[in-house]
Amino acid sequence: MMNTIGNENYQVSDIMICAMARLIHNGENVFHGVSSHMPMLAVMLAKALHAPEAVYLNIPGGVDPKPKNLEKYTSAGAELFQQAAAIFPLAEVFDLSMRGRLDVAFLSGIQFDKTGNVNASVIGDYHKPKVRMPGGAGSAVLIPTAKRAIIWRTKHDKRTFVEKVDFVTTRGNIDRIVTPLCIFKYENGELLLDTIHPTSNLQEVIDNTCFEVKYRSIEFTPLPSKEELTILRRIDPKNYRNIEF
Amino acid sequence: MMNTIGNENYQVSDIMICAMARLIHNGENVFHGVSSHMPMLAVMLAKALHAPEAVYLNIPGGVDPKPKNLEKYTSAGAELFQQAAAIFPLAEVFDLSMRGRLDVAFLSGIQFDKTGNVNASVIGDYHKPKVRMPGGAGSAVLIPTAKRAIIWRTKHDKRTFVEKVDFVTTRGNIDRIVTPLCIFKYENGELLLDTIHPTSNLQEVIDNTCFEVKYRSIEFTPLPSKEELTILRRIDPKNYRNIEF
Amino acid sequence: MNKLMSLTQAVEIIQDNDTVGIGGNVLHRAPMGLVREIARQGKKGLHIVKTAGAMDVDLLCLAECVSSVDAGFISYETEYSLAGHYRKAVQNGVVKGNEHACYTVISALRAASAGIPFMPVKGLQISDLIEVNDYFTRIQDPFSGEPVTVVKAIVPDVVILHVQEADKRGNAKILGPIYDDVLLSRAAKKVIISAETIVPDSKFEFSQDKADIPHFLVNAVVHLPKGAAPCSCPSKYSIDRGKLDTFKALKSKEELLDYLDNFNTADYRRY
Amino acid sequence: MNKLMSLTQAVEIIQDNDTVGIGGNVLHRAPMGLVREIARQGKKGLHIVKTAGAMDVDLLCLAECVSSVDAGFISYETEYSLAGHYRKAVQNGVVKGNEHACYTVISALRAASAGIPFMPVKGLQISDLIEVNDYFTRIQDPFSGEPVTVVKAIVPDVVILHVQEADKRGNAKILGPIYDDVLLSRAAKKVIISAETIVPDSKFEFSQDKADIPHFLVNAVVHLPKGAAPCSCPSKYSIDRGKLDTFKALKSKEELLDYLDNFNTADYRRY
Repeated sequence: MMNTIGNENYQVSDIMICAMARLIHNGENVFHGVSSHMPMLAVMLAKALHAPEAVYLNIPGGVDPKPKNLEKYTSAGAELFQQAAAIFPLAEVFDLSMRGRLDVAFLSGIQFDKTGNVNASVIGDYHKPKVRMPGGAGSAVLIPTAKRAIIWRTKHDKRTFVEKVDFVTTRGNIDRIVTPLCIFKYENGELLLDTIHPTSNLQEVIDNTCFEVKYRSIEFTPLPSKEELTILRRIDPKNYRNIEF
Repeated sequence: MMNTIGNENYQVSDIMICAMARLIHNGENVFHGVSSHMPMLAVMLAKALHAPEAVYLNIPGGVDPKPKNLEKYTSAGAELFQQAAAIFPLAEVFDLSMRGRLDVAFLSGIQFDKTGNVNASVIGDYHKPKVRMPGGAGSAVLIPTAKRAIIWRTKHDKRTFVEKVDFVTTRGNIDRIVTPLCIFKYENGELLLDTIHPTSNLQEVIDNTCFEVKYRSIEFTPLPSKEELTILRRIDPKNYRNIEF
Repeated sequence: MNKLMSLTQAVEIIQDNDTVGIGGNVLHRAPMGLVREIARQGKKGLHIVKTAGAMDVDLLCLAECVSSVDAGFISYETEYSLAGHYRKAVQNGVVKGNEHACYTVISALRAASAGIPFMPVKGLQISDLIEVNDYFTRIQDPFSGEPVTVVKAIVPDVVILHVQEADKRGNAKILGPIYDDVLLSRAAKKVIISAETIVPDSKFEFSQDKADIPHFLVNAVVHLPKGAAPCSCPSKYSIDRGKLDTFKALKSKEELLDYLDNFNTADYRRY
Repeated sequence: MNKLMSLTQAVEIIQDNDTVGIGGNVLHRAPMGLVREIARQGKKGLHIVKTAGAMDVDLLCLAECVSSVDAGFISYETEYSLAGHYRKAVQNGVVKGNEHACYTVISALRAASAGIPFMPVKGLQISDLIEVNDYFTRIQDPFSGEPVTVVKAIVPDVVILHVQEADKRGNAKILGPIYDDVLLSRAAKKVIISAETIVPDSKFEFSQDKADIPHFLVNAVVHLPKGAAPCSCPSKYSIDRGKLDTFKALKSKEELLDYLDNFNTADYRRY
């Protein structure tokens, strides 16, 4: 998906990743897991720009790695060990979150409802699943314990944003849900529309969401800046950020 | 304490350490803690003789270390890291015992009674101790979980071998209690006299033990062999094995 | 003690219906040579444990070796998409997919490692997972009276790991990410190691860099260069895309057995 | 972030009545410079936590900084005999000696590290320790119905550690035995590190030998050569017998304060 706005070409993945990067504050402890190229790039982008002292945690356990080349097939490989100063592997990242000291966890899920329930487990009956999903990985324990869980999901449709999830894997400290159409925020027990991507519009969000789309005001997600795009393209020259699309 | 028997001079510590070494079988996982020069030497002696594949575990965590020089002031120092092939520190040794895979733990205590209760904690009232002892270190959790707990104690008197301990720190898998006078074994819920050191005699054991000294037959602890003594003196040229006497 | 043995002998340690923990993470340092041999020997009813598995679990499901899988995540990562054989096996009711958070697998293994029957887990608070799975339950913290979720210990009968370096006694060293391999080695009753290189016994002793897994936990060592392929082995090789693609296209157990034959030369070479 | 600061500033992080975990083991790599500064600053009511302590705890007791000690063992080893000041303080009722098995301290710290309120302990089965201490109790394993002893979590407010190498951000490397230092760093709310050497930030990044303690857990770094003396610091120095003997002969807090003056030059040198 390539969108031309003004003189610049934007992929939706660019917009999503820049939005995710901006949610990372300087000095925060930030984690992502497997199958997470977009968060991986968001963390690297944030560290290259406004959050150089964000602490980058990951599954292999390299703290603040400086990977020479990313791999298309993984966000949990030895690249995330390169030039790390210290080792802090997955089990310890979980512990850190359990004791309330993980600031940001990037997670996904398959269904979300208006009240912030997350289904990362199963469609249909748990014991006789219609569709066996990969499993929620860390979601069930990180969404309640990370100070801010940032969810990203590359599908925004009525099967994803539902009235009521099939299964409550977890609920908790959702900060934002970033989709190809918009960003939801979680406030006072419900999901609110935070910003709409300039590549979408309110009607499209409504048409693709089962629950009533509530908002305080209509705001648009800021477009990636020139600087953001330049750095993002340098970090991800092979456009791995787009593999989920 | 030096005893001449035949043409050889024996320290009681020699007799005790050789007896402790012989309790270690080839291939067993063996641990000792702090303030444990005698067990440290017993493990090294056993490995040099009949139990080369005994696995030597200790507080610093060097597996099968080959220390160049022992230190007088410690049995928990970096010497026990030298030339170790793998690292398996105290916390993991405890875990190993908890899951039933530590064969031998050398431990001490301050009071023992006939039924195998061990007091490693306190003389008098726990909350208002008359004498505050160092603490039982690992005893409370290792005596019940190690396959065989070998106790050594360099005092054999009526304050140590009592009718009833002041405080039950623990009870469990006592194999032997090695003292300067004799060796007790634990069988069917009671302490029995196993062997008397040739440097002592039954009456001395009885005179220094509060509880009734029971035995199946009168046996004597074998004296250290020439080979044992030679190796022990080479391992411990400075006679640290005698510092508790 | 020399524990070097052939791949065949090593895998014979595994019994039908054993609980088997698998080292590595997704496509990284999975012990694929050992996994292939499990498939060839036709083990049955295995209970697989892994925080995040991919081709290893997928292959064992296609080979019909598996009875249940306790895991937080079973899938290839984005590019290679879902673990189709695993998925099908679960959906057909052949394999029981016991869903964990990855951390509850870690907690269950930590409990095993400490010889305790369960482990409290802070993060599992509001979740249907607690109700639908018999390995989670809520108890009361005896000190505060507050509820706390606990996970039941998982004690693997055997754990299979692939490492870069091991000596013949079983001391083993992992280069790069360790994932949950060290924990697995502590939780298991038996450990089988395959290694890219067999190093001299003296190597770890004279190095600052000691073995991560001590020999006395290890029951078998197999010298198996390329033992993680077609998965990656950090500092040695990346994934083998051709062999991965071929595997993903397999449709049946019979096709799998043919596929496995391609690895016979590598898996059974004697050193 | 540069966390280098003076010994004085670093120890000011510690508040009266804090729970303070101490690194090292008996006379090895105890953070004696930090301990001395705690005594000089006259902290009060500290709750000390350590598996096996010696001079560190003994000194803090003589300095009247301590309210309670949770430990498995507080004593010098055989040659140096008992910790007389600690012993006297407990016997006089000034300090509460909370007896643990060393492992129950480890278990309590593991619970803190995992954010859980307690930890089951396999080994503590028949023991009066369970009845006389409010931090132990028995509960029922919800899966088997069997009784299991649990220990309450201990969350240190501050942990003090001495290491051989740290960078100014707080990445820290321990050479030789690690004892429980890494666990302490994970269990604590704040970590204060003193280091023999401050290494360049790039050192760990370009080494295979990464830091054991990552910077984001660390609040203060003090450059303090000889920071473990008169205790030992592996690969740097052994114990200082003269200074140990002098300490053991001290009779009062006043004598201790004079004794501490002997270390002022070393402890307050600026680099």
